[in-house]
Amino acid sequence: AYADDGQSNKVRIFSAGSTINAVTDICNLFIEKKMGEITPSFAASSTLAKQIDQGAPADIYLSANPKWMDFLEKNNMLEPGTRFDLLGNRIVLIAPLNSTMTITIDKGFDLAGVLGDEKLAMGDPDHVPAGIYGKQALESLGVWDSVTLKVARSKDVRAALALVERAEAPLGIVYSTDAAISKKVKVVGVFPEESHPPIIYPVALVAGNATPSARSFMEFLKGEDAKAIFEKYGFNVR
Amino acid sequence: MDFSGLTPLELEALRLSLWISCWAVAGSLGPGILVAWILARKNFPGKTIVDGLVHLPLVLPPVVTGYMLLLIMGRRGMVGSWLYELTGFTFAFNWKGAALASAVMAFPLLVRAVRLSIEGVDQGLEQAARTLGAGPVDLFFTVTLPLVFPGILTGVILAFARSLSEFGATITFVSNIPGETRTLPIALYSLTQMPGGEAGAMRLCIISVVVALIAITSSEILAKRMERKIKGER
Amino acid sequence: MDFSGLTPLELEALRLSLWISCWAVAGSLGPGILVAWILARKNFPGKTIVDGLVHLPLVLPPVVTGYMLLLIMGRRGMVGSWLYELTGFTFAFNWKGAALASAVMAFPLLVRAVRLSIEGVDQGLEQAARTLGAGPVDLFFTVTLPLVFPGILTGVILAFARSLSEFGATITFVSNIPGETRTLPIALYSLTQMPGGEAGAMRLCIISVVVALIAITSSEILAKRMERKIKGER
Amino acid sequence: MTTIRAEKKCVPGYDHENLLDIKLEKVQGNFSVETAFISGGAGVTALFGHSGAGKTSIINMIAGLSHPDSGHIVVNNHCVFDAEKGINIPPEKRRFGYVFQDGRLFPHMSVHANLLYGMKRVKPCYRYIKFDQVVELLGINHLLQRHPATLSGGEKQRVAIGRSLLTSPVLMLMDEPLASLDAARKNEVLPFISRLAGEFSVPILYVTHSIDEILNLADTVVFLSEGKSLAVGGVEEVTSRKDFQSLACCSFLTE
Amino acid sequence: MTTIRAEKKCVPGYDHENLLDIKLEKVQGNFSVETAFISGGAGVTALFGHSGAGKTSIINMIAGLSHPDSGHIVVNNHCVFDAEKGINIPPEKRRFGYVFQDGRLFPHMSVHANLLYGMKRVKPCYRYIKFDQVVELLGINHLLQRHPATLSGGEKQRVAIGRSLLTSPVLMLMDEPLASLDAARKNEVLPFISRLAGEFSVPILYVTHSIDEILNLADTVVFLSEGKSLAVGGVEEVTSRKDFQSLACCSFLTE
Ligand SMILES: Nc1ncnc2c1ncn2[C@@H]1O[C@H](COP(=O)(O)OP(=O)(O)OP(=O)(O)O)[C@@H](O)[C@H]1O
Ligand SMILES: Nc1ncnc2c1ncn2[C@@H]1O[C@H](COP(=O)(O)OP(=O)(O)OP(=O)(O)O)[C@@H](O)[C@H]1O
Ligand SMILES: [Mg+2]
Ligand SMILES: [Mg+2]
Repeated sequence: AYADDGQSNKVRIFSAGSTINAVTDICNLFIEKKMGEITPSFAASSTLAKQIDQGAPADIYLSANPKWMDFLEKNNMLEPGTRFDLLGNRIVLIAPLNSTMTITIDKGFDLAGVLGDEKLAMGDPDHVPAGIYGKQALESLGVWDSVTLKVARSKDVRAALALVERAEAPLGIVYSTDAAISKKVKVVGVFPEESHPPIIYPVALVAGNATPSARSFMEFLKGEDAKAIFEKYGFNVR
Repeated sequence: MDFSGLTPLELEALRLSLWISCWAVAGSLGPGILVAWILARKNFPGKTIVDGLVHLPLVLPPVVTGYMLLLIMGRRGMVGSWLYELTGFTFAFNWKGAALASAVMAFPLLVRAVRLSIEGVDQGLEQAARTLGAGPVDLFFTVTLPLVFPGILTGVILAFARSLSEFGATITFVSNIPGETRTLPIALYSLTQMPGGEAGAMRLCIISVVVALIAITSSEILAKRMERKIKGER
Repeated sequence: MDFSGLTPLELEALRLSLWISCWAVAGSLGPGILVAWILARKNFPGKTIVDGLVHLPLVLPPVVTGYMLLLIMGRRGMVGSWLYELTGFTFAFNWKGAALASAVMAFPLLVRAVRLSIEGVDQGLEQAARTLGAGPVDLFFTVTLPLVFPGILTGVILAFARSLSEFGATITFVSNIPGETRTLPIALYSLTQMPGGEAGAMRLCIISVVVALIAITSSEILAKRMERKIKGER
Repeated sequence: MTTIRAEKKCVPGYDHENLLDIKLEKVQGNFSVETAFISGGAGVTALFGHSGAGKTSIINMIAGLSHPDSGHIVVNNHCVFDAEKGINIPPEKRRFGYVFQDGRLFPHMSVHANLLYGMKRVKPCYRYIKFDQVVELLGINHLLQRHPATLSGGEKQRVAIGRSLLTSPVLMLMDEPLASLDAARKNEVLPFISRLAGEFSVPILYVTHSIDEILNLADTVVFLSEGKSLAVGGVEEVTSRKDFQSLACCSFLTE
Repeated sequence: MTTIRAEKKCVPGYDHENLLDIKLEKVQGNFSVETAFISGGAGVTALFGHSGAGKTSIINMIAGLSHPDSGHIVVNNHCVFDAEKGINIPPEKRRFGYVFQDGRLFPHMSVHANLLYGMKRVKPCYRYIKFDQVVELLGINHLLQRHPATLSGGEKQRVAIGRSLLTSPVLMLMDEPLASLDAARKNEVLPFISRLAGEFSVPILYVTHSIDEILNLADTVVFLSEGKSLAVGGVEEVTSRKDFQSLACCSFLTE
């Protein structure tokens, strides 16, 4: 019943979990416009990268993290010259909607004091991209050391968001894209862009799969229609 | 269940989940019973290693098991590449791979339940069968296996339920591919990654629970019926 | 095991994992046996619902179970907030929460194994105990429970192994907090998500496997010893 | 021969008229039990009937292991079951000793622990049977540390007899207790049972297929067929019946 | 009485001298079996001894269910076990019928399926016992559709006898097969067993505690004590021994 149709001219895009809304909409639009067939798969950037490395039938890889793109590039799994920094994002400090906390993000701000006994929810700074950026931002602001022990490290940004939505954690660090859509949290501060390396979502064609239909979807991703959708969900299109 | 209320996406995930779980259970049942019997009855050097291997998928985080499957059974994997060249068959990124991942994850549960039952079989009955002319294999199918039925049923239910919820190993091994490997838990994951996906996620949860309840209830009814048959009419 | 070769991080994760798994198993053993007995022996309206509830953590993806735990037992959760106000006790973001998540995930395995064993107990022996003056509770502890020992052992091993690998529910419920909830699987997961983390992940894998092997082997030895005692010296 | 020391000052709530008043009705599958018998005075009541006549079924009901659809069970003027009055004392409160047809030793306990199981659950002041005495009578001293799995058929049976005797019961139910014992052992156990009934006024309900045992042991005989009691009465009275003889006589053995 | 139709043209590999030549040694825990007996000619060999003497242990070894440490087992000049020559035919190939002391009916099969289990595994040309005949002899026709769990003790025993008879065995091993049958049924089954030995030259090894059964059935008696055979010989010879009588006699019953 479920044939392995990896050979058909359907384009497969492996895309980071945090892009799920936008990429799903773009794919639907692409299909609606009868420009081709496309199937998106969403999982953690790391999972997808490893799968592509093991020969997964992906044509396009959209990563939330340049590191995993580097990993594939190093293993010669990318079609040379197709890598492109597609999106940008921001990280923000959020709190539950009914929170009365006020806080200004600047050098050495008293995050630890505000947290008290409670936790700061963020993606695991060891591997979740949003967490890595968050840690870098806090470090450059000089407050990381005072809060390391108060960090609840989540499996992904969504889990961190859920902790703040549930008010289990009074503060959290997530992408502005996540904060924009959740109705249960508010943004209490945006981290200065210079406090962390630019947040970049690179995209590339997978080596050997640069079919015309894949290339045309690549172009579509860079086009105006896609841009509108990305921006609707809070991404910066670069 | 009222299928009419389900969206096409939900229906597809449900159908895939059932299809994959059934294959996972069906495929692991035979080997599971065999391994359970060997572990229950035989003593041989290296038994601990076999025992440990069987438990491995239970002990390691699913993501690790999935990654190992990718390394071994993927299209570039040690066994997978060889299998693909020889037969053109591959587990990579299709429903068969999802079934394999489910089967591997559920295997220890199946084996343990069946083994527990086999260890409880009265060997006096097996001796009786031998004096009645049944050889070891004959006896296994006509005496041991029927007596172990409750254990097999428990094993099947555990394995089926475990398959229904299998996520980590599956998504790591065969990714999240709509129509191929996007089972209920993986569709659920996709929804939880989407802000505002809660309602949809809830629906998928309920679907999973209903499916599991149906499976559990029918297994209970089956078990009752068998027991009544064995223990007399009333 | 040679502990000297482990890094402090590995040692900490190992210690936490063992601590949490032991608490999870110890805490769920009593309720697990009770529920298994009820499901094996009693018929009451709503039995299917209890049965289904017990299986729930097996049927739903672990992340969902973790999220439900958050909703119910978190500090702002339905039960959790109430518990916190009354006693100051909370499961949120500490090892107790991790133990709770492990216990919940392992519960169906424990219950099923014990139940299977209880269903196999010869009720003639229980009748004999009653004619000898033992009431239902007395009889349960002196006859049923010892006879069910193999099932309990299987249940404990399954639950312990499951706890050792518990990841999804734990990280969702209590996050990854070094020294509190960063167990072996959570540390392992972090490493697998880092480019170049393979070597460290491999080491943690091996540690988990060794721990599980030790647990399984000792349970086998214990089971053998009990069996020899019951079935005679040779 | 061992002696039985009397110590029964406080046997509970029963007055020792040794009356067995039994009336039972029960349908099991397509077999139905419908029996009633009264045996007054002390002594051994033998239950006799063909294989499948319902002897074990009746004993199970008296022990409280299965419940009659209607009827009553009165032992020593103490009612333990009455369907109409809604009386149903649970088996563990009845203090009836039961030697099962199929042994039922606890496999996870040593012989010693099996023997003590019931004894420990009886208040010391109610005990009138001594441990050493039973062990000697049954010749199971050398088995005390063993587990049941490796015992021989007869050894198991002896331990089962010992286990139920040691509860110092107020009624003994014995379902073919001596079937696999050798004659020498039987000759030691039978007088003991006889004296149990005589000296301690413990009524005994005894299932047997052996005409010899009936003739030598029984005071009353209940003759069962197909779940119904065909005859109840003294030994001579019942054993002289034609139908009894055709079932019990030994035409081949004595031909 | 039912008749046995002879149909044994092709009983395999045995020449019918009906010789039982048994020599066994085995240590089990702190009990050791050390026995040897030859019983020539057709007929019933009775194994007699106190409870725990080792009768069941011996029969298990002959059936192939446990292995002697040394010795040999020759039936009808066909060697099924020889420790020195390394011969050990598995139980399912020995074609010995075994009536166990403890029944061992298959609980998951109806009585009918239990009876057919062994029969189906014997080539039709080897069968000399007919299904209907056995069912009638044992009076179990009305039980055929039932499952063993609800059978009475004697009913189970009869089914077990039928099940092993229907394998049309070349040697019958019977461990107290009639212990819980009533005399009337015994009187039907005993002559059948007798004729099995006589007409079909099937040697029978028969464990019993009943002196009556020995006197009427046995051709040879093996008198066991503590695992050793104290005496082997004709019925009169063995039964006249002092030690035999002290074990088998019925002092209480005949006092
Ligand atoms: N659930 C049941 N359904 C049908 N028949 C039953 C059921 N339970 C018992 N019987 C029948 O009831 C009858 C009486 O059984 P019981 O065990 O009381 O006999 P018994 O007199 O003890 O016989 P024995 O001397 O052989 O032990 C038997 O024929 C048995 O088959
Ligand atoms: N594993 C063992 N360890 C110690 N003793 C054992 C073991 N197995 C059997 N025995 C002993 O061997 C003896 C012989 O047992 P067996 O069953 O052969 O006796 P039997 O002659 O059939 O007696 P019965 O007439 O009571 O059935 C018994 O005393 C038994 O306790
Ligand atoms: Mg009976
Ligand atoms: Mg024996």
